Amino acid sequence: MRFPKPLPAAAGVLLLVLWPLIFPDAAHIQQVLGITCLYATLALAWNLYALTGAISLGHAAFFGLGAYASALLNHYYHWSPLLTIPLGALAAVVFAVFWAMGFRRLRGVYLGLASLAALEIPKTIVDNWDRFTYGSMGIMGLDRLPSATLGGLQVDLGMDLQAQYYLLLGIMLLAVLLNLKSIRSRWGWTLRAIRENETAAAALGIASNRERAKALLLSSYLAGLAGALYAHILGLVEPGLVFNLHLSVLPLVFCIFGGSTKVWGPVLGAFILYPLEQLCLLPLFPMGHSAVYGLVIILTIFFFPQGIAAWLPRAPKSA
Amino acid sequence: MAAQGPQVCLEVRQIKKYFGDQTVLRDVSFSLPAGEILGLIGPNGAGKSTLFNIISGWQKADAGSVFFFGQEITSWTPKDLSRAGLARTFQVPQIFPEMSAWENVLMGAWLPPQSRPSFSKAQEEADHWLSLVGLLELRHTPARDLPLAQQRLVELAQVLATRPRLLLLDEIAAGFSLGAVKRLAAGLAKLRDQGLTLLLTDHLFNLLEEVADRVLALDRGEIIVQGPPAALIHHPDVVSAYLGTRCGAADNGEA
Amino acid sequence: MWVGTPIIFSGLALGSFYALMALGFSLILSVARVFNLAHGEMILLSGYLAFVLWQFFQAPFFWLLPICSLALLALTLPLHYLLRRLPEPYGLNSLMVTLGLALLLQSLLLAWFSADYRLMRLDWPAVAIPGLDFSFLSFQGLLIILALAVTAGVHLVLQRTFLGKALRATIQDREAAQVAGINVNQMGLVAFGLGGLLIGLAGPLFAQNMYLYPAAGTEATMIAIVVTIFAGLGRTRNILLGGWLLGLTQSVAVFTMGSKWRELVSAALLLLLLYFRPEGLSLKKER
Amino acid sequence: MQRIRSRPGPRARLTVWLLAALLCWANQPLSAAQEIRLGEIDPLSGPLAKHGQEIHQGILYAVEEANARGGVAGHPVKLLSRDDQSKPDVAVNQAQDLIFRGKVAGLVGGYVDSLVGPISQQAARHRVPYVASASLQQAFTGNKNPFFFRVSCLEGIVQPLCQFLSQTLKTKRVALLHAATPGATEFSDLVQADLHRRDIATVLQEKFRPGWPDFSVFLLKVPAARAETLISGGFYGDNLILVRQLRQRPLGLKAFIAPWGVAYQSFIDEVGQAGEGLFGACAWSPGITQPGTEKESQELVAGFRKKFGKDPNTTTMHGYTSARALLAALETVLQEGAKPTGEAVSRALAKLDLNLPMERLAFDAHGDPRHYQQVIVQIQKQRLVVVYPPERATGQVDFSLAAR
Repeated sequence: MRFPKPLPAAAGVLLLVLWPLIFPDAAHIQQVLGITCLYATLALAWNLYALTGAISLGHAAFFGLGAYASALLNHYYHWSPLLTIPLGALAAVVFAVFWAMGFRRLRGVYLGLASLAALEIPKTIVDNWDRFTYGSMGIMGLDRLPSATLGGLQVDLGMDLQAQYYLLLGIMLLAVLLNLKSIRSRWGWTLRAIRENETAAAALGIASNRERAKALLLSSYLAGLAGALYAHILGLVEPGLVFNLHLSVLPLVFCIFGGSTKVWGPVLGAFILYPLEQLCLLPLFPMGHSAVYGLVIILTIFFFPQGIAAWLPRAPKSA
Repeated sequence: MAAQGPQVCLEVRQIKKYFGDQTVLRDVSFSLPAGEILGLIGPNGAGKSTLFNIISGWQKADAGSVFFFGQEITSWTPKDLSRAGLARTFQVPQIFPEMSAWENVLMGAWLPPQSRPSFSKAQEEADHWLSLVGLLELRHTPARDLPLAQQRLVELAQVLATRPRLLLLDEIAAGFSLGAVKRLAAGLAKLRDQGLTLLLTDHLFNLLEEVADRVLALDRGEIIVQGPPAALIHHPDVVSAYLGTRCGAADNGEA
Repeated sequence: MWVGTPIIFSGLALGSFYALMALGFSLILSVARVFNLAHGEMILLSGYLAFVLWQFFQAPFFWLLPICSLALLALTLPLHYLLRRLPEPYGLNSLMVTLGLALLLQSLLLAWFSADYRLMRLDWPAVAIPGLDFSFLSFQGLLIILALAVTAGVHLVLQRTFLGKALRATIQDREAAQVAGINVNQMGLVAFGLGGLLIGLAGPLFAQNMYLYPAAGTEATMIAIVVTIFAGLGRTRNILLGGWLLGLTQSVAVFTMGSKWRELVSAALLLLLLYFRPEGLSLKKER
Repeated sequence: MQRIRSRPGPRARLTVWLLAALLCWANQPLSAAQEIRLGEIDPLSGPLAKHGQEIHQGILYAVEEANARGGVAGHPVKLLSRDDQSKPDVAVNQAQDLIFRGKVAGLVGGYVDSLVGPISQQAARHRVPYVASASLQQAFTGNKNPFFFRVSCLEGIVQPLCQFLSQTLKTKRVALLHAATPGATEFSDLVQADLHRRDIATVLQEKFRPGWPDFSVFLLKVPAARAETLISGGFYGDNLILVRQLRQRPLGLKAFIAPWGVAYQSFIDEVGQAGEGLFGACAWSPGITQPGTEKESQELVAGFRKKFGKDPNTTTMHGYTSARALLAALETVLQEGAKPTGEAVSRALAKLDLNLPMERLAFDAHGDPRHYQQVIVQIQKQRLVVVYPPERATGQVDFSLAAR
């Protein structure tokens, strides 16, 4: 079994927690890293499902459904985002149930392609249900994250970028914890067994479809949560934005870049690629940034075929 | 309930299987008392693997039924059969390629939902079974890097770790050296003495000769002879079945 | 005129266009196991080449097809050598590399050709069918004929030549093919070569049927992916059938339900197909 | 477990350090100088890049023009351009970056409402004036944001379009096709409502996703619905295909009119003969300019052609106009000797009254342009001819050319 050295991970987390206190003025970096945490959460959600060997191209559907459900609850009932976000994410889980039933027999490339097609279903419905979802117009003016009182301390999650950053960081760390549990537990090894050889897993009495569905439901809830947060951070939803294929590809890129099946892989991927693009490439090369981004991806894959996380110190195996 | 005489572990009744218009199994019936080692021989295409797949739930029979300790298990899924204590190995070993040999065996000890052992207990079990198949020194080697014969042993240790009551071994000794076959036979005999029931196929005869209590000879989907291995090995029908299929001679086919 | 005639014809032409966009993608995916996300950008590259040849050298359209095919062949072969150097996990790594390549190509196209929309404006005479009150554009006819011809060509190569047998063996079972002495890497090279020709062919057609702009590649890649799911891997004939099915469904959906349901209807059709035939349109299920 | 390649070599380590160094370096604040900085956020890549780049060129031209004149009240102006990749989170990131690190005096640009929205909220939060170049939706300026201004609005398109349809074309039945984006959807709904008030029936209203290769089946439904006029709320590329397929089969239409895409010289060049007789809408075009700005307009075209090797168009002009507004407000503030704070510049923007080639620019209390009004043009002999409103018309509608 693997017992990772906790030191680098702990140091990394500490760094993420402490830096805003040391550089309190760097609001734009808090902004970018906050969104990075959000996308890392999405990537971690994707990774949970990928642990069963499934490469999904449909996670934008969960993201979008979470965003829209939360937005609609907020718009029609004026509930606080603190309530609508966790509730709205359940819409993604409902979709995941259909997914788990419909795609039971699909594996590999076919599953990926089917999930890609599945994205169209919520997208087109939301886009065309004008009376309820406002269709292509989207919904603007959603409530921002409210201020909350924590132990006598007033934190404005909507306006104070630092507070928002800590909220998103916290949610990301929860997702990391969930990934950690799902990799280094009996269940995690069950998922790994399914991923490596489904026949052998079944021969050991593992109900692969059920375990895969469990992972998918967890994954969809996290992805929905990320979508719902996104809607309220930006204050708007629009079908083309939250059901965007780019949101399906992003977690894939972060996970493979960082190293899938490793707890910190998706986080590393997100924390390298997104800030690199947002803080360096876009300001430096307003026109050619995507060329550089593409080159970075290509070169990294050639140098780190197992993802960046493979570079992290790894503890020797103990028996 | 106290069993009178040996309990029947596996009973196969009138199994039929067709692929298109081709009959693969016709009315195959036999029963396997608990604690016995039953061998199954037959030339390629005799239907051994199909029979195995039907018993272990990987294929559906077109007719007939299978009973496991008195319970009908005819259309159970492999996963349910495994939970009930019916384990098998495959001709092409089904293991977890990225895991080490030891981790593979650990999966067998740790994951099966019916037992839910503690992790430390499962580790002990994994050590035990891996040493039983003699691969303890290769414990850290990724399974995919092992030679095929050793992959079979890993798979054997893995399914043994699930603590089955009946174990189906599909050509487990293929590619083994004579010494390895003898060691394996000794190990299997010991397992039988501990109460495990075994059903083995063998394309050749070497393992069955060593260890089987009784052997069924299958040809073109039918049991043609059964008896102790020593009696079967030179039985004219068995010999002609093997030779006939091998040479593909038409006159043998008509006989 | 029966109202269905132009709908069916439009659907067939559209479907043929889809199939021509997808052939190269499908071949590379099924033989070389490369999920080529830069597929659309490569089609665009070929399309822009055709545009330049047309604009500055007044090259006739039928010359553009072979020229662009060969040009893209010259591009995909080095790509194969590059991708072959990738270590495991090969599928995911090649996916990422082609994604990077897509971004790179998109930037290059933006830099070379600006973000403007380009159209290859050629006059395609209308063809009237005598006896029927129906006419169509000769380019639509060309799409259908080309799709049939190219599909037949690829089909013949796969079915009737020794190379094709080896290719099919590689598609069906890579490892078994390797055991049987087929050089799987060489088959990958062949697939990339054939794929390059097909992608090159698709370029001028794309430029003519749609319009060129640097971000259009994503659309083309999506078309290729969707048609490939319809068809199932490694079945050339089914690519055409899948394309036609998709094109016809979309045309009928637009006519009966309205443009806004086009995507939903095709997605639903696709999912139903996958539900009942997880391997795609193919009639025989592989065991 | 020793796996091959599981540990990267020194080259890989180097890559990581380089990445880290790049990150650290990027976080250095930009050095502050005497110059005035303007921030621009536009879709410079991706599907919207054409119009994003055009707006960018317009803004760039305005800034360089100002610098050539000696800057704004003596201060050189520097333009910091950013690509928003058509994603709102990126737009917000870049707005933040421009405000905090770039220390910009104001923001311009913005092509799509879902991106202009988040940028305007950043502008309000950090008290930086923002003049949006191409924002349309109405919902947008509903709640008062004293830092937000825009040089265009949907009314300025819908009004002349509907008046033209009822007064000049005298059409009774229209078919409406529009792209599934917020701006185009709102356009379609507004046109439908406005035409309804004028007793014009919308007999077919459909939307589609941009990038659709085949409109021929939709076009079959147009004569079936007995529509006389087809209004396309699609974008440039969609109209290219639509127009080509329109020519294949006579539909018995009185006119085809599209607010976006048609009124560009490049469009005319691309579609060639197929474009003859089409109607479009534009705010400005070389030769079509706000009365009294003819000379300025000509100079602008000449200068622009010299710099970019092509003519400016209506989109370019939206960028140019927004940048001009911001520069003018900055100049007012600086000439008064005040510090160019967000509040001061916004107050100056609110009081602005400029006669620019594209429009007479003055903002109302919501930051909307008071006088933004597009003209209806028809393509005649490969040229854009203004046919509506009458006071700006440069030619007559050619009805025979329009009918198809």
